Amino acid sequence: MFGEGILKGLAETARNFFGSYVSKDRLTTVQFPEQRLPQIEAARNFPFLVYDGEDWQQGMRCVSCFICEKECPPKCIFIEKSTDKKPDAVGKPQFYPKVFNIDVSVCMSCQICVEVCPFDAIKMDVAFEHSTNNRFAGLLWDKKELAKPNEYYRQIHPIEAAAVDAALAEERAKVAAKAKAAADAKAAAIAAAAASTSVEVATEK
Amino acid sequence: MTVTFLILAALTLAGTVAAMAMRNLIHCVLALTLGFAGLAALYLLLGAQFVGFTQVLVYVGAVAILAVFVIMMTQSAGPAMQPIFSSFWMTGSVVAAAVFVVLAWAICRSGFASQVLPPPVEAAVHPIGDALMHGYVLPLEIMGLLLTAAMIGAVVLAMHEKRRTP
Amino acid sequence: MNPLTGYLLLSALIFSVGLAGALTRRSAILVLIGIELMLNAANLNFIAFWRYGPNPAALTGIMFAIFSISIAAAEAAVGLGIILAAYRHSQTTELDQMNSMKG
Amino acid sequence: MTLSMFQAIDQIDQIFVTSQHRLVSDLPAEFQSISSAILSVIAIVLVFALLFAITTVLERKGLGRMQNRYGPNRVGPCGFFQPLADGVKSLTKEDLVPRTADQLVHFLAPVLLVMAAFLAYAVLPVGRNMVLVNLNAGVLYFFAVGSLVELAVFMAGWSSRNKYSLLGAMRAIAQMISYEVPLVLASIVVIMAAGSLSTVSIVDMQASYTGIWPHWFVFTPWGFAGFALFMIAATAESNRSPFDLPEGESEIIAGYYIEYSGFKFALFFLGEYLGMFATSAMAITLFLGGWAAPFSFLTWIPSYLWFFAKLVLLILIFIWIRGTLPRLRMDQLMSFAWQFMLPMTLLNLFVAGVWHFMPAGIVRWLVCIALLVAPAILLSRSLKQGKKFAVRHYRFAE
Amino acid sequence: MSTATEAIRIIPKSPGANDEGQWLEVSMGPQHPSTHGVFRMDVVLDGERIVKLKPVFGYLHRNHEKIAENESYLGSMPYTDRLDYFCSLTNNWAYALAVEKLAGIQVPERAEYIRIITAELTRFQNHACLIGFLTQDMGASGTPLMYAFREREKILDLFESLTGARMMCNYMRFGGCRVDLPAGWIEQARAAVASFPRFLDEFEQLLASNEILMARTQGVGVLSKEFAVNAGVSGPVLRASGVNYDVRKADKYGIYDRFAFKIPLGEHGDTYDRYMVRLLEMRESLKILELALRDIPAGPIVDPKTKIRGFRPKPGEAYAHIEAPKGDLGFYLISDGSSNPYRYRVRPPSLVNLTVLEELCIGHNVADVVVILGSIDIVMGEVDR
Repeated sequence: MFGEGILKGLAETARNFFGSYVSKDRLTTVQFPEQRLPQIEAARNFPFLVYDGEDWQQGMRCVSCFICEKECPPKCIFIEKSTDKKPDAVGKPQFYPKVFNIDVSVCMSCQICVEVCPFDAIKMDVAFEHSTNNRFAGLLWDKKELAKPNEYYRQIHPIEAAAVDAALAEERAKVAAKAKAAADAKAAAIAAAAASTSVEVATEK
Repeated sequence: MTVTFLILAALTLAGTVAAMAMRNLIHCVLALTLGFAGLAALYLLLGAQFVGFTQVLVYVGAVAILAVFVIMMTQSAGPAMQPIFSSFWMTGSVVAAAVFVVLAWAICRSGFASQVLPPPVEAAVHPIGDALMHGYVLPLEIMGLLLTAAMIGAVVLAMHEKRRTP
Repeated sequence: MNPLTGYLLLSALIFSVGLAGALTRRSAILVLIGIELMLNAANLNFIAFWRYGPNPAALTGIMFAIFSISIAAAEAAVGLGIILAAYRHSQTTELDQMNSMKG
Repeated sequence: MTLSMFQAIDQIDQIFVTSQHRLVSDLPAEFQSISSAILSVIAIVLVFALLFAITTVLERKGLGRMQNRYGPNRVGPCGFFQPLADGVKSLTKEDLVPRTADQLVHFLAPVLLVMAAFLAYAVLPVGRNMVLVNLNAGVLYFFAVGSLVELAVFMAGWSSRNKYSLLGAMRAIAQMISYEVPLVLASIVVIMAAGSLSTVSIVDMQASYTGIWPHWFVFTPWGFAGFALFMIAATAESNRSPFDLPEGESEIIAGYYIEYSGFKFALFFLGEYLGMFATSAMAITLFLGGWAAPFSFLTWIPSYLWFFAKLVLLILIFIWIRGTLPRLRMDQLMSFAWQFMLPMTLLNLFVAGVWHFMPAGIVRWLVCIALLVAPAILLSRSLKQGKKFAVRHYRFAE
Repeated sequence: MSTATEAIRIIPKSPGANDEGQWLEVSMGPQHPSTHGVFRMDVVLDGERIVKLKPVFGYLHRNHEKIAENESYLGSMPYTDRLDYFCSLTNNWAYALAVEKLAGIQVPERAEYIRIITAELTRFQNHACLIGFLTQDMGASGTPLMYAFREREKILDLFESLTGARMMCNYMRFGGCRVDLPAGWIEQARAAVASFPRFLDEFEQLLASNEILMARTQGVGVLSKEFAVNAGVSGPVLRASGVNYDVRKADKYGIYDRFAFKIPLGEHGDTYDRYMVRLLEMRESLKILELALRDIPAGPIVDPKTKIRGFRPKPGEAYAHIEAPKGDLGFYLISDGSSNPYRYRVRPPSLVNLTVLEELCIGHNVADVVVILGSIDIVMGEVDR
């Protein structure tokens, strides 16, 4: 009676001791800098701004609509709107952020900015090694530090990015079609006008 | 009169004097252990291994620790705020000095100083055990009785008194 | 001066230091320690006389020292017990404040 | 086997002894004994400090594996240079001393602890003819030196001026004193059987064989019981789990060395481990035949290797127990010491006497085992009295 | 004077009485290693025995409720993760349930299943870790804790692949869940759940019959049935005292009525019962998980009518509570029709369970305090809010 439970416990630790040499199931530690865990589609850390194409300023999808700034629970986003307009991801002329700052020392990686963004402009990054000596300025990221290309987005969240790309392409096609239709209509109108003038000329003749 | 003896004697004396003169009781006890250890070393020097180790075991391991416990329990650790010597310290030190003078005088006047010394001996453990079990068996038994009585007495003295309900 | 005299003088010194402490200190614990020191001085004498005495093989000095150490241990235990009990009564271990016989 | 082979084996066995003699023999006669002693002391300090370093790695790796972790594996091959890194770290750390601490005593405590721990090795025979001093009261010396540890612990706890460290020191002293009694009583059995207090002659008595079987004291009923009791008491003496209350992290944080940092902390660590090695080595000397080989046909392996093999085995058992058991409570610890350990060790003395006076044979074995086992069961029952604990069964609601 | 001497002072036992020594006032925490966070206990000791114990908390107070009243309804969701940071998914669920009640939102069936699966996984890992911490407080040098963490890792991996975060999941949404299960998740979860019984067996082998553990926990910190009910204690602590109350059975929120599971009940109400009840609850959770993972239907995961932006429920009030791993976790909301709640209130189980701490500890030793505190299972994030 006395000592039986202790002996059982000793047997158990011995089993684990030897088991840790043979069974991968027991020794689950990942030796971090050399080994890394496989990438997970849903993983999230801090937000970043997506841009299309080569130039990060031209291709920025953000239109500075202030929704994320308003919805951010810890209020870590700061945006200033530009005065001029540039074409956005789908080709419509829009404002763009003159200043877009995220204080990642305040950000709690909740993903709500991503959920509320209607333009698919802000997404969650997976990089996590951000330690720095400067805890104030070093953790206040501006537009340039936040901007990452769409290719990167496709790399870290392939499934989600594919869906976003498809939606955007559809949108872009729609806009393009609309623009084309508008252009066609315009051209037609011009042509019609030209035709009518020529007709007029003709009739005048 | 070897160098070893002089060093050990100085150490022992320093320990005992410090034990009697320091303000903080804990320091006193720590100095006292130094004195006891010095005495044990002197016993070893005299060839009495068994007594030397018993001295360390009993005095350093038990008496000093016991004293420390009592000091902690009576909260008298820490530097004393009042004078550490009693009002009749003068008389006391004069008496002690007188005793020393008399003893020293007696030692120097006696014939020991000119005595021829016997060859050094070692007190092995075996003869001591034999002696304890044969010649000194009655004192040993009485000692056992005394220690038991002392233990019971100490326990009774230190035990919590019965709670007196008002 | 031969070794025996040295030991005896040292023992006399320790004895007087212990006596001085026991007589002059106010703390009961230190008085007890002083008495222990006096006992130790006696022990040193026993051992020295055994070593330099005429018949070291008889072990008498050693026996005396052993019994003396045992008595000292018993004395320390009881003495410290008494100090504890006295402390419970008068909340002090200073001897000149333990002047009331009323428990 | 030829005679020359025996000689070669003997030479390997005695290689350290002969080389020490050779080193010393060139010196003038009056320096020989002191320099050979210094050589031995240096050897002891180096070897056991190295063993300490190895043990820290082994313990961390062993605990790690028991807990399904890797343990240290970054410094050097398989992490075996980790103690080097730890040493550098503890040397370069700031040595903080509390402002109100008793500076001198605070400094002396770890020094005294390590000194006391090293002193104990003077009488431990680590191999044939390999002992620093062969005192004829060797075992008594060992326990006398061991009692210095209590003083060092008290000095550390008191001088830090921290109530947690004082509490830890008081717990440690109470525990050490309580377990010193069974520790000494358990070893007295061997002293009775060997008729000597000298560690060397105790080992010599065990270093002979009947057939291939050795004459270790652990292979008798009282020897085995004594060994088990000695090891339990040694666990408590060296503050190891499950008796690690003095430094119980979850209760009094780190006990008496809470206010120590840097190298002084490392010294405490060293002292604790050296104490553990010393008591384990004493258990080996008393019960496990010291440096003697376990079988007569294995005597060709050098004696010091056997000693360290046994020591490492005991250390591994300590680590294993630490990885498994939770800690006892103070009152349980004390009642275990006084209500189980003390009666059992006293009974063991009696059993050893019975063994001595009964004729050899199976009856002697049976009587002695019965005399030990029945009271052990009764005593362990009585430990639980008043507070019956048992595995419970639970009811379920739908 | 050093801080330690200031933290401890000696007080006379009762005025006038001077023959029985003193009481000692010791401050345990807020930096004590086994107070489970920044928690302080002012302990008055008679020797080693506890005479008085005053829990002091608020070191982690961060205005959770007031912040929520200034956030949108959705914006409070990530904050609920941080209440009891061990069980973010059950916190999410309780809050989502309250909002759904307030706004009258229906939850699709698949979402209900996902919620139950995640909640039971949360319960499992919380209990496993709690037992690890409890034995750690008893001085078991971390071995049971590491075994628990090994299994928790599997569950956290599941959470990460589902929600993107290991602990701060922020997964539930009003009317369902945020994202659907990724491909292969169910199989992964099934494999994990199938491996857990072996872990529980090992755990029982390691500790349940250990004499030292029994000696340390049986008869320590006894909470009587009546007192538990009067103090409003809930969760495993209440059930260990023998009271059959589990919100999953009493309220049948979600779709818990579809699952057959039993509620383990203790008899003595001591620390050992609290420990064992949790161990048995883990086995029951596994039963629910097996059924839910088998039966989960296909379909939408969120009510499509619920708006993400500009969510404004009609004026009214609602209270919803669930059986969180630590006990009865409730959210009370008042809406005035605007986009943020007018009043937001949490009923944290840890806080309510903590109120019985003094009664459990009085008469026991200092070493028992950490064990009793560990067995109550508090998370300071929830106590202080």
